[in-house]
Amino acid sequence: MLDLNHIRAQFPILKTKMSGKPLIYFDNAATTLKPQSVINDVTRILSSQSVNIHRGDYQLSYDISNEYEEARVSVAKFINADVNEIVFTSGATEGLNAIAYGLEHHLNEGDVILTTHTDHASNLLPWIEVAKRRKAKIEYFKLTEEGRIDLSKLDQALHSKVKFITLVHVSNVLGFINPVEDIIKMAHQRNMVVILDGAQSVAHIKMDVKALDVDFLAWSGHKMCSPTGVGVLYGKKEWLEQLKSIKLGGGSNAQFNEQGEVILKSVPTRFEAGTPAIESTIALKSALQFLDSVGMHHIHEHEVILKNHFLSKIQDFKHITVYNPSTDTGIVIFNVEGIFAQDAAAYLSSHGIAVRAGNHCAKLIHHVIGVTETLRASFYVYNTIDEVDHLVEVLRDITLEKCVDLYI
Amino acid sequence: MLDLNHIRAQFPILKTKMSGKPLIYFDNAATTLKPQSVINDVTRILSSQSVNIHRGDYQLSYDISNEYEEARVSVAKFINADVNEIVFTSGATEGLNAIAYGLEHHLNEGDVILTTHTDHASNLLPWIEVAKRRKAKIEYFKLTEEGRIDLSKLDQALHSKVKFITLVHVSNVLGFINPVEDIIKMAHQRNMVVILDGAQSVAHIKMDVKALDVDFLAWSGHKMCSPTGVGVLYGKKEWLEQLKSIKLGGGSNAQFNEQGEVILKSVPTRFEAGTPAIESTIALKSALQFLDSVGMHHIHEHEVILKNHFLSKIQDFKHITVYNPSTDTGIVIFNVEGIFAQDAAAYLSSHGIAVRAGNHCAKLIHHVIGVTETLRASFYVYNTIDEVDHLVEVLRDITLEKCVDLYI
Amino acid sequence: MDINDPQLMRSIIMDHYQYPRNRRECHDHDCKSVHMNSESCIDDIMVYVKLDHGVIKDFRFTGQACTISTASTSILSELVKGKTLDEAKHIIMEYRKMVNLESFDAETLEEAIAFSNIGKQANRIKCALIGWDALSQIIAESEE
Amino acid sequence: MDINDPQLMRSIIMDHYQYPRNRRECHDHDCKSVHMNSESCIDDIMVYVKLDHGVIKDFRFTGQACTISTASTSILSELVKGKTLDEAKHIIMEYRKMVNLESFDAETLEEAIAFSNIGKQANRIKCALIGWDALSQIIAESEE
Ligand SMILES: Cc1ncc(COP(=O)(O)O)c(C=O)c1O
Ligand SMILES: Cc1ncc(COP(=O)(O)O)c(C=O)c1O
Repeated sequence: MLDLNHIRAQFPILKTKMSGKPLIYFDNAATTLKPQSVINDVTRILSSQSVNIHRGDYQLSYDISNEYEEARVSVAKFINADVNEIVFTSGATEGLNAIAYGLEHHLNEGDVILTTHTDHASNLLPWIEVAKRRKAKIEYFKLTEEGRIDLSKLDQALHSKVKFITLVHVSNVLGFINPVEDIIKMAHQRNMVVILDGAQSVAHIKMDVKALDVDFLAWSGHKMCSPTGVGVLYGKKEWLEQLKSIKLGGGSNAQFNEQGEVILKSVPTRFEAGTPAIESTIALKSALQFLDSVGMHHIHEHEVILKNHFLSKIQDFKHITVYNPSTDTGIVIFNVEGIFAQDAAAYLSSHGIAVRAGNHCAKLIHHVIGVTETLRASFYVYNTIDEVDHLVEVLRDITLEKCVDLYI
Repeated sequence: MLDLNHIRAQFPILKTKMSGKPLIYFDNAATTLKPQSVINDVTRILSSQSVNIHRGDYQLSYDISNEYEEARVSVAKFINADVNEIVFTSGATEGLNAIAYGLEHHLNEGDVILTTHTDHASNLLPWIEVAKRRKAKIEYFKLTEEGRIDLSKLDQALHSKVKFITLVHVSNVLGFINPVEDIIKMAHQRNMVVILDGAQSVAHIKMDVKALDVDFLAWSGHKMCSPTGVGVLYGKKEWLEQLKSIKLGGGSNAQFNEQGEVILKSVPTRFEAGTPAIESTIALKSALQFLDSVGMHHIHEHEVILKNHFLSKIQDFKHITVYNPSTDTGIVIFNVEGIFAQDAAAYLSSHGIAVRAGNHCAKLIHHVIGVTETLRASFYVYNTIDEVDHLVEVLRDITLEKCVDLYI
Repeated sequence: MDINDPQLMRSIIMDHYQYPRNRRECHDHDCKSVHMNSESCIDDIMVYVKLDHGVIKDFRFTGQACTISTASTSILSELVKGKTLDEAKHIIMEYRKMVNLESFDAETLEEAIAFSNIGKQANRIKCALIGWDALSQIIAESEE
Repeated sequence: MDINDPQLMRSIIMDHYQYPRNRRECHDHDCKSVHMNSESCIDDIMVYVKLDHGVIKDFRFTGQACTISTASTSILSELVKGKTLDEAKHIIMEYRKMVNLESFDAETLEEAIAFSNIGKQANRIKCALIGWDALSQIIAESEE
């Protein structure tokens, strides 16, 4: 069991209130809270080391450049990659766009990109765009009734026209862990490239890119206890070198001349044009230290305990429909009968509870669950059974009248 | 005159030391220091409001979304734009790339993009790339001997093939303020679009996009007292609507379906896919308040006073060559005879003085000044005459022996 | 109607949410439509308005929306059907005053007074305005 | 040579910086070249090496570089010309030890001992290694 007091003490926001009630934060799939060590990094840098990186012209700049590179080393270790396979981005969305646009030149007419209906707009839209431009096609994995990738149809799905497979590792709506080991193995036998959207996985389950043998992986720091503005794009060295850099500028080039001849720097520097989010990137290292101090295995276990507790407590509630009862992670989506998701969320907010309402940016998800708008509670390492119980109690008594009463 | 004690008291880093000496920070063109109000914003948000924006599902999220939009209002006021003409980016480099790639579809074979040899890689490289792809051509303004745009050649430069004019407003190497009013006026008479790289101007001289009538303007927050990770892309409404959004994902689309039909949200939301740098963006508002509290006019005046003082003090130093003696701003580039720029910078660092050495990412600049590597001192609002005097004293006595002695 | 009777106000909102009036599409060629979705609200509604010689002949809407959006749009539909543009603009103006917690003419707003306290819940104001903004937009465009 | 004589050490570095040895291009077809530029250093140098039957026949370099890079590469050029690859590798190894502030064989390094304290200036270590890294790379490639 986790030492939750010790963990919670590290998150100052957990001492605050919302609507006058102690904050119960269950919107972890949107973003996670930040531990004091991460906050301290940012404050320290802004207060006493706020200089630019990438040059050792003076001591402060040298020191902060070093810290920036140390963050890269930490990230590499965290996912078992080589340090020059780690590109810092502004977030998962930038990383996923960089992959799609950066691989665009490999696409020919008729090529197929395989993805899922549960994927996030940040992974689907860039591919829809490049597919249009290259006259390539998007296809979707066949799903089982509950929304899992149908492994029995894998052989069919990975037909000879498929070039890239891009999919969410853990769905931010259904909470399912996709069977990426099987997919990657079969894909590589057929010379296909596999890209994972790790926005909901890297902070929740142990990730080993070498063992997984995945070609690309992108995620956001803010969903793993870091500040906003930073993300990571991992690519196997040989694939990063095949990726066209789509953001060009200061720091990315070794040389260029009037004739338009440009020599880019080597990987990964080539992809990091311009001044990055220095404080946020450096703070990522402290975030990883926090996660390591708890242990990724324990984090996942804890989420599952909370989720199971929640599901068992509400299973008799006739007015609640859960759309992903077999979720593998701390993500649960549900609705209250007769109450629009946002109204229910607002009611929970009045009790200090933060959950998300909407389509969660996975706009094809209605193909799977039949509805577009749901409530999402997503649990993380600092959440407690007591907090879940509180949610259960509020849900037990929720009525449309009570929701409407907030406004009259 | 500025109340420098009051100003300096707001920047905690000015109380620190480098190499055991009080820090004298003259690398302001690389990035500026951060006032306490900005640091406080970031710390506050990370400590008690670190939730995601763009949804009012619960109170905290609603509040932080509002603060984010208030930052947009502040920026709009600061440059006299409409609020829906302000797009938040991760920095000048992303903004400038977004413009070049976003306008790419307007380029036809033979079209000309006009720019300068003094422009920054972050503005030149994206245009070099899209020009290649569209078989368009890059041309360069004719410069006077000292490196200013030659107004007498303007008529010739803006010939009928020119479609886009993209240039640095204030050169980060030469410190010249380009005559953008004249260029914009003439360009608009000829139906050309003008894009300004405002990285070195918006934090230094009063900017009024309506008066200037500029079509696009991009810059970085970190060069105007904000944290890193945030920048601004301004575009006239009608031109923003012509800009193709190149980063797609969550938040940027209103709707999309399996057939690949995508409806993007309206401007500027369409350009802000994914979770942005929330803390940094909100802190931008406090940075603007700080700048307003001093007054942009006074800031520019102060920089010019420091620069003039510096130039007059070193004018008799035979061992110092200044490459931009008529600089309009606080940016001065120079070399010490017989000492490579980086060695001189390291020596200054050992005296607590931060200056930059190198080509400053303006890699075509040697066409103008004849050398590739220089030292750059760039002054800002919190710098003092005393600090400049200290730099002068250290430069008076610098020798190659002393530089080498640091290492033996 | 007694604005101080919370039970009455609540029942108006619930009734219009559960049984929204005029919720159906309109594809007549003389039906102007506008698609509204707000950043701070997951609402996504279409508003259809048929104008004829300065009179609102029909007002319909469709889409997924919260209680506040649905009920306020439903009430609006009943309020403005058959009214002249000037009358509709007056109603909208009074409603906006109410939502901004200014003094307003309760008479004019009829059942819409159920939202007289929505202004205290800043995060839902946009929901209470979504249909009304749509109508304002259509009226403005018709007058261009 | 007395490693504790700062004047001597300084004069070695200055001499090699001001009058670098073997600073010229080599475009012979049997001259391998490698372009080095480091993130933390504005140095930008080309190193040219001619190998013949396991012996370094020639070592040249060109480019813009700081005192440390220029002098250390110039000293290297003199040290390794005419040496076998094994001898060169030994010299490089000892130099790396020195730069990492480990104990090393001063005899082997000759004038290169002028950089015996560079390891204390972490921000310039890369400069002191730039030419040496280039040679290591060329040797490694030749042995593949
Ligand atoms: C003139 C100019 N343009 C663009 C940039 C790029 O800014 P950033 O690194 O913040 O993206 C800089 C900063 O070095 C600059 O000085
Ligand atoms: C599965 C998934 N992919 C991508 C993203 C986009 O992440 P970001 O908004 O940090 O760019 C998210 C976050 O909502 C997500 O859940």
